[in-house]
Amino acid sequence: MTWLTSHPLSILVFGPALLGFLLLALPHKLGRLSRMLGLMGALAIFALSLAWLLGHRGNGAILAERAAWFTLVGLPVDYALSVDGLNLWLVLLTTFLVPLTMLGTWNSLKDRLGTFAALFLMLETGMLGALMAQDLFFFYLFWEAMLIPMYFMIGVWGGDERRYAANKFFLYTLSGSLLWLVALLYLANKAGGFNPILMGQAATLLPFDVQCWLFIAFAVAFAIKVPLFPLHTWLPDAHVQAPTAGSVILAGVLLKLGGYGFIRFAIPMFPQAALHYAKPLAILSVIAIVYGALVAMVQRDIKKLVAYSSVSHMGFVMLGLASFTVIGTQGAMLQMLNHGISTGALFLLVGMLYDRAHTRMIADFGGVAVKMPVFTTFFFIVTLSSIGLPLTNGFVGEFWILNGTFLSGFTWGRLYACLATSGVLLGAVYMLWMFKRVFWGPENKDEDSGTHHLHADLNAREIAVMLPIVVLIFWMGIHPKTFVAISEAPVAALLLEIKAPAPRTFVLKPAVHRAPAAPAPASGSHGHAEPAAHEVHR
Amino acid sequence: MSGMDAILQGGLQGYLVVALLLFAIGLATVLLRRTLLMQFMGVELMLNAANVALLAFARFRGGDTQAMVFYLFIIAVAACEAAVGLALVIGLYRHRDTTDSDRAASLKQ
Amino acid sequence: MNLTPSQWAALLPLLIPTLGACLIPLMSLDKDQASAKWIRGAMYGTALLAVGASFWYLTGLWNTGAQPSFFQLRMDRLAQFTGIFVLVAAALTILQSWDHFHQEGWVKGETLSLLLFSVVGMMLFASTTHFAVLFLGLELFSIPLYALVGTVRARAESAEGGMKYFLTGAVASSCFLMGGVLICGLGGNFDLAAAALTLKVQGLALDPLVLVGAALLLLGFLFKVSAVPFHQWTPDAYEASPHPIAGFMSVATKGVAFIALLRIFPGSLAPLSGVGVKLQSVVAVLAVATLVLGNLTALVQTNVKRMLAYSSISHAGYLMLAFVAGTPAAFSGMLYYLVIYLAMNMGAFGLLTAFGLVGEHTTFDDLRGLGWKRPAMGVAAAIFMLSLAGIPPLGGFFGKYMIFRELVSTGHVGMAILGVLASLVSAYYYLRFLVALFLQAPSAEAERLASDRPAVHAPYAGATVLVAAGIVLAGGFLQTFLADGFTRRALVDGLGLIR
Amino acid sequence: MFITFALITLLGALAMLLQKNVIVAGLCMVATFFGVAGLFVLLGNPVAAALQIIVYTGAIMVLVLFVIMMLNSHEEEKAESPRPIQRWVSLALVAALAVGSVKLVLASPGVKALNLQGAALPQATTLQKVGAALFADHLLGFEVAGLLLLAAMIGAVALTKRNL
Amino acid sequence: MNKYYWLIPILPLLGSAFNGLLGKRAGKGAVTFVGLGVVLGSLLLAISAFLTMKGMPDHRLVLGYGEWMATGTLQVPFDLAIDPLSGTMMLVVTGIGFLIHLYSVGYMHEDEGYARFFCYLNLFVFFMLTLVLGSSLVLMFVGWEGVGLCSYLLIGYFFETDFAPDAGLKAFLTNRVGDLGVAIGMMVLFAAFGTLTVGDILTQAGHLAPEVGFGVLTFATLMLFFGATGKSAQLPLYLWLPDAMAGPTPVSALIHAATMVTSGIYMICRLAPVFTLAPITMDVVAWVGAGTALFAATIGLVQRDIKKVLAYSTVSQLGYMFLGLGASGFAAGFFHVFTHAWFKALLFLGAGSVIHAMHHEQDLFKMGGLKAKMPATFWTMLVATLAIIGFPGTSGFASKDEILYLAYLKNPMLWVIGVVAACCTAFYMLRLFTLTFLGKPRDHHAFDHAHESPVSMTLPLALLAVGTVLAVWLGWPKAFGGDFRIEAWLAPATTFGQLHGAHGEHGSHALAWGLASVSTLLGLSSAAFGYFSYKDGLAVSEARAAQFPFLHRLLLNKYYVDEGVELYLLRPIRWFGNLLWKLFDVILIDGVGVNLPGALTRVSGDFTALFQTGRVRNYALSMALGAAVLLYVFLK
Repeated sequence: MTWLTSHPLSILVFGPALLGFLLLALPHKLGRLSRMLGLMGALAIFALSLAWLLGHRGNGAILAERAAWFTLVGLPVDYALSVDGLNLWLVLLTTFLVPLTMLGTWNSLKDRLGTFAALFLMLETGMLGALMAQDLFFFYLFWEAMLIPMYFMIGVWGGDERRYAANKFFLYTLSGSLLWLVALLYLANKAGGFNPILMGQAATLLPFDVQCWLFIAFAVAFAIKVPLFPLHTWLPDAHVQAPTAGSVILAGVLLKLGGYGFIRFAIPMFPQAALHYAKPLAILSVIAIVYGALVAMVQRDIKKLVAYSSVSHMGFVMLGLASFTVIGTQGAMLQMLNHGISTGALFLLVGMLYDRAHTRMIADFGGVAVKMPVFTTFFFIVTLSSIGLPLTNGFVGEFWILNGTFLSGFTWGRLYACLATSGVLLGAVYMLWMFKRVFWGPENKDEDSGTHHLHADLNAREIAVMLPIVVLIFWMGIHPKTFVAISEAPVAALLLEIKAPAPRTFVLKPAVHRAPAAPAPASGSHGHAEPAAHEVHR
Repeated sequence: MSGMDAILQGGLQGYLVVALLLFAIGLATVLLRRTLLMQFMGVELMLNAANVALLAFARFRGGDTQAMVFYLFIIAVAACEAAVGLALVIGLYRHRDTTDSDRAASLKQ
Repeated sequence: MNLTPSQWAALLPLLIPTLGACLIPLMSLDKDQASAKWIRGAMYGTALLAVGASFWYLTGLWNTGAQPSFFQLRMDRLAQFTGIFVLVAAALTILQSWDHFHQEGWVKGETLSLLLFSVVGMMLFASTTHFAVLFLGLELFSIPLYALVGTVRARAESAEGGMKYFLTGAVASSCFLMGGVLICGLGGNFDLAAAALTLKVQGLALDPLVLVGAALLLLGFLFKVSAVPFHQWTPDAYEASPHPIAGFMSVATKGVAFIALLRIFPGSLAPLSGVGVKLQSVVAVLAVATLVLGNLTALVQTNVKRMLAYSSISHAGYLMLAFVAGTPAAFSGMLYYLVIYLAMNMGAFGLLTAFGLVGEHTTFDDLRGLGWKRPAMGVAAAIFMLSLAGIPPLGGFFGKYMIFRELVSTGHVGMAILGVLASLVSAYYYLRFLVALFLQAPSAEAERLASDRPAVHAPYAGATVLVAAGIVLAGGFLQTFLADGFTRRALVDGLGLIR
Repeated sequence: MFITFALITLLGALAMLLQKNVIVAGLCMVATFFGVAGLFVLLGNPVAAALQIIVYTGAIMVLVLFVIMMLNSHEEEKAESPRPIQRWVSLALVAALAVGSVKLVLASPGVKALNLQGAALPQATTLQKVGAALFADHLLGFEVAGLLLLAAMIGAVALTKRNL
Repeated sequence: MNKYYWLIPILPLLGSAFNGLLGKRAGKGAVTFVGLGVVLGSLLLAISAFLTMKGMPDHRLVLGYGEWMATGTLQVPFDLAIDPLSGTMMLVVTGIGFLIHLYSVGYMHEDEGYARFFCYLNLFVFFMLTLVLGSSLVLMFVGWEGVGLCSYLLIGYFFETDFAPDAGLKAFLTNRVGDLGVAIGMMVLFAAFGTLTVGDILTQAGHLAPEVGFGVLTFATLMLFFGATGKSAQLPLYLWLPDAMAGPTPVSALIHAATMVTSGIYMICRLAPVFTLAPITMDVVAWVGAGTALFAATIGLVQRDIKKVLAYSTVSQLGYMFLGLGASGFAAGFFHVFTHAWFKALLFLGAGSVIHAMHHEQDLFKMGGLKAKMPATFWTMLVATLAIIGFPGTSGFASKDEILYLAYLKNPMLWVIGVVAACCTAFYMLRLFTLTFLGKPRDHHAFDHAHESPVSMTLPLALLAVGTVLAVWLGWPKAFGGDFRIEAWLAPATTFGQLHGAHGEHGSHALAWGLASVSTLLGLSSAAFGYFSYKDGLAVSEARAAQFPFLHRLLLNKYYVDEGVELYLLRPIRWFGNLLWKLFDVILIDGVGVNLPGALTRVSGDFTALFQTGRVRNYALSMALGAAVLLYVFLK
């Protein structure tokens, strides 16, 4: 018992997988029971993560576990897990999305429910482990282990092209990470282990071009996951073919691991190379933003449209990271959460629509708003979040990223920020155009149309799934501090440590009297619901 | 004694050359003939070549009894190979009614 | 002649299976084996008992740390490791063949006897540096295997495969013999280690005939590990043979050949430093060829057994990379890889038996949907295939990891990259196995056939599959125990390569 | 003498290689074995020569011929398959091997030294010594050889026994 | 009272939430009560806040409600700033907003989506107030985007029709194009001044400007102005506004005439000191404004849809406002916003009243003679029409004249354009008025059923008419003996401690009199021309159209701009998107980059499989070749 209480992170990480194996052992007939048990387990993990992770506030790591694990061919591997400012909210996002998705797709699948729940839980272990691991070998294990459940989720429960999509997903991701493994081994040999700090130190002693190659190997592995243009083509296939739950988790968490990998490993370990390659990264990000949006615009399948919108949105994340400013990086951190919530919700909603209409073609719809007003409302709110309307979460992240990029110490930052702004416009174009065609207009009376098959609006369960998402959308949009305050210090420290160029302002010499911004009211928590009005006399 | 002389006069070189040529001819039989039994005889020839080399070395080391023992073993091995090999040939013949190895080529790709 | 206890200790592990091998044919004399159940039971029991006793004895020996010898037989830790390795493979094979031969409709005691002879030969082969004994060992394990491959008399392909294996194998043996004779003849000693030392002392290390001898010797080993271009017998022989035998061959032959190669080349012939250098370069070339060709060809197979055969070829490529790195840690990794490989491949071939695929019905289409019908087997299959593909945290990944690590640390980064690319390709065809098992529904035709056929009962094969899956999983989570406690010690104490 | 026996050996082998008729080829092979036996005599090893004739000619070749007869497979090989690349590459390889072997043997310092020192050594291979060695130093090998024969026998039986 | 001022924007938000979530169940009565109540509450609080602000020594009231998005050096608080400018705007929004809410009760009474309508309308008020009151540019941007959203929702209110969704989408997206400018402008300003709070920017603009560089400021202001062209429907982004008439008429009155579309002007006024520092931008603003005024007015000449005429009129009037701003007449521009809010809202509501009476008939050519049937509407519309054509003494006269005067001072050419546009305005307004109320009815069926609107609709008309008349009090030009008090009144906000040249020094009262006489005369004669052209029906105008067929067609089709945009902008973009998808994603990346290597691997697999011939001789040969390799390497 004491072991259990002293190893909370281990429980969070491995608990789901253990439960998953148990579910796998349950007989086939008990699928419904397994599904219920899976949901309970996921909820329990969510509750535990909230209790353990939010309970601890302070600087540095919130919780950490580190022990020597094993030494293989002379390279020690640590069993190191920790939750700190950089990953806290991603961890919570994961534990939050898993039960939510389970509930949201409760009746989407018809067969092999138990297996699906088991795989889902194993996937959760993979994701949580990858998020928490503080040893690169350990990280690598989780990183690859995630592929397996996802592969089956796409391959078994997916659409018509599922085999192609699953294989593509698997091999695409594997190709990046295998080359990364070689780089990892190379560096581990120099450092004598997989401790990221030691490896980073060892890396700085290497010649610059070697550092660059190593960084590229890291970056490619992570960029595939993000996915950054031009390594994104697995994503539309995987998303479209995956069952709803798979798409949600793919968009909600898996993609984040790419961005997280950059901020956690690639950038701190190879600062010089990272700064050296900031420009290509930013260029690719901008291309991803615009390209993803333009391609999303012409899609005929709603899910594919959302998938390409992911490319565009994750491009913002990468742009923020490439800016190497606190604002941009914080924006990227928030944008990862935003994207997890909004795009995850979009996939959930598309899944709900698909469950009813059995089609996802935009042309098959029209006038859905008449038949499903509640659904339309939710979809619209999530759409707003996705297009970054102020007071929703999407706005804050994108605004920070753009401002951070504009301020970036690199000469190109301003241009790229301006170019990336067009992504915001194009986001509205494809989302609202799709919204118009699907939900508005005269009702599609065609016998074969999707609208024709819509009979029931959202039920209580589905509404219960969407409500927390809506709450989060506004919470993150109105009070983003909850979600990014904790990462501010680590991000700032990181940028200081890697000697990121100072932000460039237009002021040639610093102003003597920089007017202080309006100070926040003294009272601790403040939303607009609790006004602490004061008059500022100027 | 020059090299060529040594060969012609039955020096160690001579025996080794004979052994290696025998080996080559055995290999050529396996490569060029299609009849399984011929190929099989080629293998026997290759084993024999090794025998020649083995005993030639033994002679020039002053009659090495160990080599002689090894020679016995090799003969035993040759006999075993003959037994199993011929059994396989017979087995194949029963199915395919041929001993042409090129015509027993259904396993491929 | 009186044997000392130490000599007995060295001999017993071989003697016990030999006794079993001699007893079993006696039981099957002149009896209608298919109907007399108790005879069958007795034969399989005897075989298992022999293997088990030998295994039990060897593990005991391992635990005492003693390294006895009997004449040219040196039962050191590496030999003990080999023995344990081969015996486990044999035990799994015996269990699987019970079910398999039932499915095929016949049982022969000779099969078991031949298998046991082969086991003895393998143990011998990997436990000596004396060339005469080495050669005898090679033949003792090869000749029964030739017979075993051709043993399915109902199938023309079986005889064909056996014939091909025999003919190519005999050529390789002859080359091996010729090579050994040249080295021993010039070195004046039939113990390869002593011969190499003599040659070095006499300054003959770079004598062209010695080099020719070494090359031919190497050819013999490379044939057994089915390295390109000595690999072509492999798919044909595997397809021809019964599933358990194919599994046994893929695992034990390769493993023993690698261990013997390790013992002879970096071990006994170490004084011939020139040979070592040449070995590294030639193995590098052939490893690349093996990886490329094995993986590419495996990609286009429709028959699962042939796919597994080419996959085993490609795995030979990975194992050969250990010789390219040439460091003790790499060899330790190679042994570790072999252990996992044993489990993976015995498991994979065992699956075919467990799924009840008989005769030629071993294409991917025959596998469709079976994973859902037999969930435990399906999970095991996933474990094997993903491990074969080198996906962490399964055992196969750690094997590759150890070898790649040494490659990188010895500066062969290019080789390591090639290796990972090869495993990327391999992932595709391993996934195909899983695609068939889980992602494809059986065709209507197959469903109809399946309903006609009696239900598959393969309890023993199933058990072996689960055991193998357990080992693969353990390889992923107990690698310290396996790698440091087992393979490394085999190397340290047996070969003295790590000090 | 050496040249004679060497020529018998090699020419017999060549004849076997080139002979279309399998039975004739088998008989050529017998000639080769006799040549080899002669060489063994020249090497001062009559025991080996005797064994060569008894075992190879007497047992193995008879067995082969027996099988040839049994299978009626004395038909001649038909014309070479349409893709002659096998033949030409093989011939080139074998030729290279033949030429190379002569060159290598001549180039080998070890062989040269052995030839010089060995020609003077006395012959001492006797059956008695062989027997002693067989049961003293090579007990293991001897037993393994026995096992090998047993295994081969069982294997042959398993492959051919009719009522299985 | 101070501590309740946060309710000014929040009350409508709460109302919106109530109407949206519960409105349908609560019934129309509750919806009406809540929907109107919250806006009335806002109005009362706004008045109180306005008075409080007036009481402050520097006429500035900043209310802080904590941090919104703060990271790094970026601080964005939830602060509301009330100063004369925003205070006035706040009153306009809540005041006219309330009237239009009231009007909607009657107008929308039979609509099924009554609750939804009030939900959107309340939400609009919330966002508009946020836009007006937000102390920082970001908060203003919240409102900026938010009103765009509401406008989108309200234009697409009849979502089950074909055209409304398209119009809504067009409005939102065109606005978003402009928003890019605002976003970029904000980024530049933040990089320049390190803050986005308007007050701080203005304080620093003066002394930091030289360090920041005028080029930067020009760029920033140009970008902001680009945003303003989107929101305020100026060239080139005016396209959405005429289409926006697809929404219910009260929406057109509130959003697309009185409030939202003026937010561009409002923003420039807020940042007037910064804009003043960028003379190039000011020129651009003036010329774009003048151009739009003329351009839209010409289109308005021939439109048949009563709301379309008013829409183009709005675009044109907005152009006037920008012309005023560009001529450094921030007060004049804003004064026109103020007056325009009254009379244009009145015009729209009057038009709505007519449409309501005519059973949703919007074609001018089918109306006529309604004066008898709808006296209240007739008289109020008359007031508004006089105001918009600049009849001397009306509020429209006052504000337009001030703008034209300033335009003349800036560049006489601008004045000429302005006057021509004013003449067009006079013409088409009289055309509209005559065709609607005078003459004989042209559609007797509709005419017979026409009736005066209910009190809930006519009351707002009356109040607006009163407002239209009284608005003149705020800014009777100095030249005509007034004091143009709005200028002094707004000075704290528009100058913010900066000095910019007072225009009065350059001109003289004589000049002002002269210009005003000319323009008024021309305007009135155009109006007369309009009246006489249509008083006897359509014959005259048809004859004229036949005389200038090309010109008529050009104007009727709005210069073919929509078609051009579709053909030369939207279609190429879609085509480009398709190209990217098919060429890059499908062919290049997936095809060449991913599937081709895969296929090549397979093909090479097929190739290597060829070596497995099945013939054992070939196997042996391959071994022999391998042996050759081994020997070669070993002997090398």
